[in-house]
Amino acid sequence: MTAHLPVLQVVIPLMAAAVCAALRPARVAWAFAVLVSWTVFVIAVLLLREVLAGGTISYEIGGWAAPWGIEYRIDVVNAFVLLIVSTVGAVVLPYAGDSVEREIRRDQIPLFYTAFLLCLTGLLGITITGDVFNVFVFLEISSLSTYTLVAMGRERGALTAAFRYLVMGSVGATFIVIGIGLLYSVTGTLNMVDLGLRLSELTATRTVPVAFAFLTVGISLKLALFPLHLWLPNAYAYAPSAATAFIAATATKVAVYMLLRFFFTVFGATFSFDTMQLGFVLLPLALVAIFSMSLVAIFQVNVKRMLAYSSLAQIGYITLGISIGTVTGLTAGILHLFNHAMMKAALFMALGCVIYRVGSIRIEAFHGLGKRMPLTMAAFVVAGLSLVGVPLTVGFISKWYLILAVLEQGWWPVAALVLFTSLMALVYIWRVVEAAYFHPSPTDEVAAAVREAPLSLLIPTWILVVVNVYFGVDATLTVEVAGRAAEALLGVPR
Amino acid sequence: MSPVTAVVLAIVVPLVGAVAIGLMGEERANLRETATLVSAAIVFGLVLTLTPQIAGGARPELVLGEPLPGLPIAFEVEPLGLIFSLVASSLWIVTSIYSIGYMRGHHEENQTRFYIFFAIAISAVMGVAFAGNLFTLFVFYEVLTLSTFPLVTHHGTEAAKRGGRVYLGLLLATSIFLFLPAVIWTWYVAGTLDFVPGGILDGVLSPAAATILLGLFVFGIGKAAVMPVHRWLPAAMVAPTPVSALLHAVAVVKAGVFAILKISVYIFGTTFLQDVGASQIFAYVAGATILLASLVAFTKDNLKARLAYSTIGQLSYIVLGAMLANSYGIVGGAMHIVMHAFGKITLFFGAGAILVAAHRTQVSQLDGIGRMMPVTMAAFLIGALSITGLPPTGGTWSKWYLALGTLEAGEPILLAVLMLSSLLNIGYLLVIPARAFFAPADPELLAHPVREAPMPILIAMVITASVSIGLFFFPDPLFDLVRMVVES
Amino acid sequence: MEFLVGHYNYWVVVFLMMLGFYVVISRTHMVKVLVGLSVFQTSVFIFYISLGKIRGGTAPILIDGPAVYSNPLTSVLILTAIVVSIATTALGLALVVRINEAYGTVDEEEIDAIERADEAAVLEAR
Amino acid sequence: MTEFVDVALLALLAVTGLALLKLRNLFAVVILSGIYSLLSAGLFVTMDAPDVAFTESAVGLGVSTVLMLGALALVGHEEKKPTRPRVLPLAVVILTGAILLYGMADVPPFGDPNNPIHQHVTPRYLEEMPEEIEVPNVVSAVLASYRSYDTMGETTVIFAAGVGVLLLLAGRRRRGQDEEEPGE
Repeated sequence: MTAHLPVLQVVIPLMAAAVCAALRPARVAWAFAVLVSWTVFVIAVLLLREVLAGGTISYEIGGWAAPWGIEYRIDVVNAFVLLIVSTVGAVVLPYAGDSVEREIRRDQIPLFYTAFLLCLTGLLGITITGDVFNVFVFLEISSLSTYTLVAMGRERGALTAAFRYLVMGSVGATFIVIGIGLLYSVTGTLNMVDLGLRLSELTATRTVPVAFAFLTVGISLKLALFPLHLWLPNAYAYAPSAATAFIAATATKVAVYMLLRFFFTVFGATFSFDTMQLGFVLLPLALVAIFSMSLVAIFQVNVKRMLAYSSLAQIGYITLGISIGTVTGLTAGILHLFNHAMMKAALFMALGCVIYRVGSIRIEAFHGLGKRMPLTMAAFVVAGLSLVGVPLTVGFISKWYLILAVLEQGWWPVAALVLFTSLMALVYIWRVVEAAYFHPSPTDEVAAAVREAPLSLLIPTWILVVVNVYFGVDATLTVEVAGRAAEALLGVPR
Repeated sequence: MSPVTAVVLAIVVPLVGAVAIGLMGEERANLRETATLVSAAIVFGLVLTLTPQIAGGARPELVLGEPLPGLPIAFEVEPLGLIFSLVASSLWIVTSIYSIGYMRGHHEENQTRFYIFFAIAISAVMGVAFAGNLFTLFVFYEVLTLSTFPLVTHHGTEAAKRGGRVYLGLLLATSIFLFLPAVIWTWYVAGTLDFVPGGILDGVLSPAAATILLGLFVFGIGKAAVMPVHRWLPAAMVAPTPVSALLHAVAVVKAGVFAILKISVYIFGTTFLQDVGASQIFAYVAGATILLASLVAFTKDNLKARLAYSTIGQLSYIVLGAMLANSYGIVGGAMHIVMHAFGKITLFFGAGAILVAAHRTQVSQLDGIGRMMPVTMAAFLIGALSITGLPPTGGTWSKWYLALGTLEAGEPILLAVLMLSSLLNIGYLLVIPARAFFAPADPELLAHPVREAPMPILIAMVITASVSIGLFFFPDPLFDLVRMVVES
Repeated sequence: MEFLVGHYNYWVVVFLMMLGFYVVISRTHMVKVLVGLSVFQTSVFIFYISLGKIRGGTAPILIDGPAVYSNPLTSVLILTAIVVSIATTALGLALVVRINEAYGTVDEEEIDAIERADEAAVLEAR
Repeated sequence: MTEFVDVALLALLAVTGLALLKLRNLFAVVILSGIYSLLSAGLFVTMDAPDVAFTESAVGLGVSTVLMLGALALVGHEEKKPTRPRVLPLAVVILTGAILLYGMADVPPFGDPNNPIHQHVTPRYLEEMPEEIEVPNVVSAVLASYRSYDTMGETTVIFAAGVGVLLLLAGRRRRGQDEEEPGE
């Protein structure tokens, strides 16, 4: 059984999605989805443990040997990303129960969870596979289900947001397919490790750099890397609360993972950074993203969209770490994958609590919530502080490593920018705090009826808040895993 | 009890106290206040048990956890930290007594929240005082900022919001933008952040780089309120008076100057600072702050605002002592932490007493009030004397050593600054009790005579004023402790 | 010449791809955008199948006797990709139908205008 | 002969594509996209990919066209003259195309049996297929064996799209009947 864990990681949610579509009533479908998400989480934990103890796992699907068949290949990097995705899934799905009932029509709920599980399946599939074409297939599973999830938002803006996401996402996927095709044309293989081997033996060809460019642009579209980010803010802002929390914490993370996998395993660090000068392309984009998106976030009146712009800035931090190309830089980037997933999921879940009770997430809707929904707002504040990067939260750990990596290069102005944008994060989080704690609640009856969110929403939210603090106080585990992942990618012997 | 246990308990007991306070709540106010006082007494007792051992040369160490590999949350008690923790824990008791009188006398809302965050702030102060490395100090420094924020904005009014915005914005901005990079830079060049007597930076930094790094620390530790990063302090005056007392005498500002002292002694090392001359320029910045703050204080009619600017000036005395980087300077600076704490808290208690009893906030309204509130004004006088540095109060000693420090450093200009500043102090501080006792009372006051503030407030003031006097006659235990810092 | 002829398929394929891509990013009618997407993707399929062709080869259906078979793997991949493409189109069209109901138009510019007006109205109400 | 058909079909595709870009009557556009699929299916046949040709004509010409026509019937079929300037899209496309052409230049020449893709991985399919699986059609065999996992994924993509369409369009039918809001 344990030998088949890699394939079960993906097949269980896949099969479960089909079953889920048939379950009635809504509560049963939900309970089933929760159960699945927990199973998936346990498998991810087991896989990470196995990888940490015993090294890379290779699993040949259907027993067909790579590179002829499809191989699942799990090293520290994707084991960690699997854990991130499944952790978020395992926390958001229990949360979804009540939140979704408020936001989705009852008869649609089983199918909503089906789409949710398919999204989970797709993300896990992208992460775990060692075959580039298989990446594309699972990318489309996750993408199509994500478009659906976004479109389920209550306002009509959700529909256009989903459509634009669909168009941009499909363009991105097509770019990826072109890139894969170009690589295939010069190597004859689709297996990542095999590709890496054959590409390193290949003499100079113009096809490989172009394939590199197409894959980078295609994945960057999925990643919403500036300036390819235009689809993201509305998609996050209009999607149902539970969907936003899940997608924001996982989808872009998996895209980052794809980027890492292609840069380091397929093309190799030398090619990516020395031949293609990746650092010089990514660094300015990352810096512009960090600064401009933080700035835009400050001026949003819709708090969900504000956090979406904040996510774009955070993606900038992650890319910044990657663009440095050193062990410390990569460690910082990978660490922030986890840390940002935890803080953003917590923040969006807190917003979901507000939507549940107040029905709006415009900044005015927060007036007086510090008193009316103290636990929700406390969760928002702690996760917000984590986003700012205050000590004893995970955000601080990320920032520490990022600055350390930047200083190793002697890039003082970049360090200053990172710190300055932390303060910008403080400003936009602060606006919400001020609205919640310093503005009296409106006096009408509707506002008077606002109470604390139910425990079914609060408990999952607070679990993530505690994770934010726990791994902020003791980051040895996450730093160790991120460090090993960085070393694995760079091929540094340990 | 082993010293290590005492250290842990000193940090944990306030937190337990905070929980207890929360459980009692508004309905059981007496029990709640008992919980506050009991926690405060226990913490003070714990720190007292540490005193003889530290004086005897013990340096209890303890590692709590390791957030980042190689960067533990670690504690190590040494004389400087012990002094700070003694000041903070003893004044917590006094401030608690005072708060009971003030908060009830003033019918404040949300008193439970007030006591909870007060206790958390004290816990953070203990963490700062006992920090065994710069990282730990930084972490608790930030916790202190965040935990005092709800205290500053206690009233929740528009003014409180504005003040809170400046308070949090400036303190977090300086700490994230300057202090944190300084910490990371130190870690990067030295490979450690431990507090080591003699410093860890000797030989790894060029003079120019050392000057820049020191600058990052001096301005990054915004709590020390060196100009131009002092704006948060007057802004925080919107808080209830006990909070002002806590901020200006005990916790926040002292955490700032304490950190600067600690960094000069244990990160840079005084020898290194002298060798490279990195600190001279900041000694002048501190000198400038002393004079400017005093001049601004003159212009303030609002009593609390005047005290706030006085604090800014007094803090720079301590920064100046640290930047002189000789033994007199360090001794003077360290002693001034204590002297200023007791002097200034007395003054704030006085300001609060006047507010509670007479509902007056402006200096110009106080003519003749001393005859109606003699205890308050007598205490105020003693506090003012100590701040000015006149006998028979403890402030005399610290100013004396600071003056010696400037001479040893060969900085006659800075000596002149100290002298001039003392004159200014007389002009804007001592004049208040003088007029309160001797000037003709204003007619409105005669029409509505006032009485002394509630008893807890008076008790608190008398205690702190007495300590100020006591420190003049018995400075030796303190002096011995401080000397260990410079001799190590 | 050899080079030009040997790559004729690829040159045209690039043109076709870019044609589809251009429709996607320049047109505002949502159905037309989806048509462009499908042209873009179909052109990529042609690229793959061109890669798999061997001159003088036959379809990879095994027969007795010696034969040169064209590459079966590209066909396998593209069969999958075609299905993915139609799935995307179907979902996109479903969205278009709903958008038409919600906004009364499927023109991106008109929808932008409506959304801006909505936003302005909300800000006005504050 | 095949070469001629190949060249001709590609040229026709280009013409169809241009017409499709220019036309603003969307019924015509959809029909043209069907023709585009048909032409590419023809091309697939000449390039020894009958399975793909079959699927493309069924899906691209059949299903896709029907779906698009159905959607057009609901949303209207006249494209407005866009007011948005098209300089940026054109620049993006030209840049992308130029890069792609640059890369295509080093793609191994068309039809050469010595190309890497014919040397690596696929030979095994062709050689060992008869022993491993007894299906003469190598494409179906690979689909069902070596890369069966992709095929399962492909089915799942269809399922995901189906779920999406169902959620979107089922919601539409009901909403017309009653305006009940969720969670009340």
